[in-house]
Amino acid sequence: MTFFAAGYIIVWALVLLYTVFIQQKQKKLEQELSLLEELVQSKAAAGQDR
Amino acid sequence: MKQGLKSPVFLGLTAIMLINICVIVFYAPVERTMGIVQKVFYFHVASAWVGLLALTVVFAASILYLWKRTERANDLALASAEIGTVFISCTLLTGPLWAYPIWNTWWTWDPRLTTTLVLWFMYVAYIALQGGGAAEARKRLAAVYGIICFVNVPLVFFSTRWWRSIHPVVVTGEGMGLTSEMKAAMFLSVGVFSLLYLHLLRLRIKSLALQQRVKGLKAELFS
Amino acid sequence: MGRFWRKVFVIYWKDLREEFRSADHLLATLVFGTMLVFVISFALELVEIGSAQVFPAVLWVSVFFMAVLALQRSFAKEQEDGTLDALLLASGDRSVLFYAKFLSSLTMLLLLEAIVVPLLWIFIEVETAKVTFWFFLAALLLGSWGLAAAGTLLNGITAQLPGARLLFPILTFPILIPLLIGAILCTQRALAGEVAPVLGWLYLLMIFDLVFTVLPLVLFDYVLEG
Amino acid sequence: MVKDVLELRGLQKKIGLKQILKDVSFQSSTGDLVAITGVNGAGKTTLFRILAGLMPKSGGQALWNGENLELNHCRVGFIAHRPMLYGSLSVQENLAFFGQLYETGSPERVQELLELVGLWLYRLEPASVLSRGMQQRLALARALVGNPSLILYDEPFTSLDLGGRDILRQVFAEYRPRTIQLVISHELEHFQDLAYKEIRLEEGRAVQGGNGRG
Repeated sequence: MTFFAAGYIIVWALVLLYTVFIQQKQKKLEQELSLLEELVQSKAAAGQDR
Repeated sequence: MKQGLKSPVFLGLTAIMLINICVIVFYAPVERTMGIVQKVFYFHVASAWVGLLALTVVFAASILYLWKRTERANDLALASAEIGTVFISCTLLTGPLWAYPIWNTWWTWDPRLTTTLVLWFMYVAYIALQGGGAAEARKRLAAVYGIICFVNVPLVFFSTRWWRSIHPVVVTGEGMGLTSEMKAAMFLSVGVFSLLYLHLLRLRIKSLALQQRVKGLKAELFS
Repeated sequence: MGRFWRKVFVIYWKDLREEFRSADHLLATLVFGTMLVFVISFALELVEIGSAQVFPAVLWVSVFFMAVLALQRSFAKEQEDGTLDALLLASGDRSVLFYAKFLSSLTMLLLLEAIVVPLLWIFIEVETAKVTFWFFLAALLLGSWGLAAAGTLLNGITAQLPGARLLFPILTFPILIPLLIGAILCTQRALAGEVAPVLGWLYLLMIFDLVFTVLPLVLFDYVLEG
Repeated sequence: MVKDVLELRGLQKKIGLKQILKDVSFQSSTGDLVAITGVNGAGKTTLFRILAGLMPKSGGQALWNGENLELNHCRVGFIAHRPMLYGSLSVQENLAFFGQLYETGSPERVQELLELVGLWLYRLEPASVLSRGMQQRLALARALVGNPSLILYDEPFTSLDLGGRDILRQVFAEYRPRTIQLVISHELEHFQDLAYKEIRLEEGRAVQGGNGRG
């Protein structure tokens, strides 16, 4: 029974780890994206001033 | 675009996975000689199947990349390789858990085990070659390697199987006599795992595409 | 076809000349191989299993590691000198380059083996009475062939990634597993003098060699494209 | 003598996410000497690598006498930033090797070329001991040994000494009737008293520049 449980836990754990990995990447990307958007806006604002 | 834990796709998938577990635990009969441990088998086989499926997808996507040179093809190959690694790892880890109580050994150089291990090494090498970088060359070279790996798998499998056939066979996984309920449970597992694979694939490709976009924006802004 | 092989030969000959002109790499590889053979047989002697039974395994592990060192340079060197482009332009065909490099790698490998294998033979006393020599040599040749072919193809891949030297063995070893099995089994039976049961393995080696000699014809254009 | 025609139509090249060449079009034929100019990173070297067949294009057409330009389609002499020579082989061996590969390198031809670039007396020295300027001269000989019909010079003047520059200008003139010559150079004064066309790469496009007199 323990082996059975362990087997299932391993599969779940690995899949979960992978989803967490994707999630982390996603989070980082979204942060970067919002930062870039700000940058674009500030650039556009600077362009209008001129 | 809803993502993460609240998306309907994720909830649906979770529900199916739970049903799958219920089926495995309650519906599939307990194997007479091996006992309850045999139920690891359903996950073991399903993840091995996904591992092979993923490699085939890597192969197809690699050819597609060399032919069309679209970022999507490369994203597909990379995502598939990553997920394949995850599932092959599952296979490799659940295998011993099943083998130990029954064969009294954690590892045997059975052809399927050996092939799976080699497969794992090839996946890892492939991902290392992709290197997470955006360099054009890496994608092209990884695609070539993906094709080489796929061509190599039958050679590995035949050679390991053949090697075992001239040595005394210590243990075999054959002839475990599946009842129809077991078969049904197994097919369900395989189906559910394939769905899980597709879902993860979609997520990862989206993420990779976003990564491309961020890189593109950066290139535009900082140039 | 004649032109193709003439060009292959011209590059092959240039490679050999270059390799012998500055023999330091060749020598270093040879010393490495010798040391490898020495260290492994000595380690086995220490735990008292220095019998002829381990000979095939030790032989091929040594050859594999030696091959990694010997093959690592075939394309990397052209890349360093920047001569790869000139070579491509002059030969006008990427596959020419593969076959030239494959042949020069194979030659180097066989030369190194000609020294290292007898050494190992002495270190691990092999009973020569029963040995089927032609089979032993056939296994050695076919094994080296496959190593050189697959190694050259994969070195073409890794040479284009500067700073990724370590990738070469990582990419190569999984691919070489069928070759390892076949070569070791053939060598083992050749030493025991009963080659009939493993004749099939010789064919498997041939198939492996064939696959990795023909596959580059399709794939090598993509490898050297950038 | 048949004239060869090189024609680019809307040539594009994307490396990673960067669109290096957006729409490069020009035409030139045997007898042309074309100076390619443009700021750093304008894609001049990339253009050359595509013309040499070393790198695939991403879009558009590059035609040699109406057919797609590939690695072995026309004989290309290429002088790149690096001399592309084998350090351990002698000057003569280097040239003879490439000559054999091109199947045009008779000993007389090798001697003739080495005399042209002024390296005949150095023929037994390994290429690695030569100075940068001399290596560049040898690279020039290497580019010519295949009897090219298209010669690509990537910044050929930079590492050459004065004598080398004179040789280069002599080569420009001598090979003119048989070849199309494209030269990347920042300093147009090197082309004084040569008839040439100028093509400027600007933001991934080819712009016709002024014509040199001659």
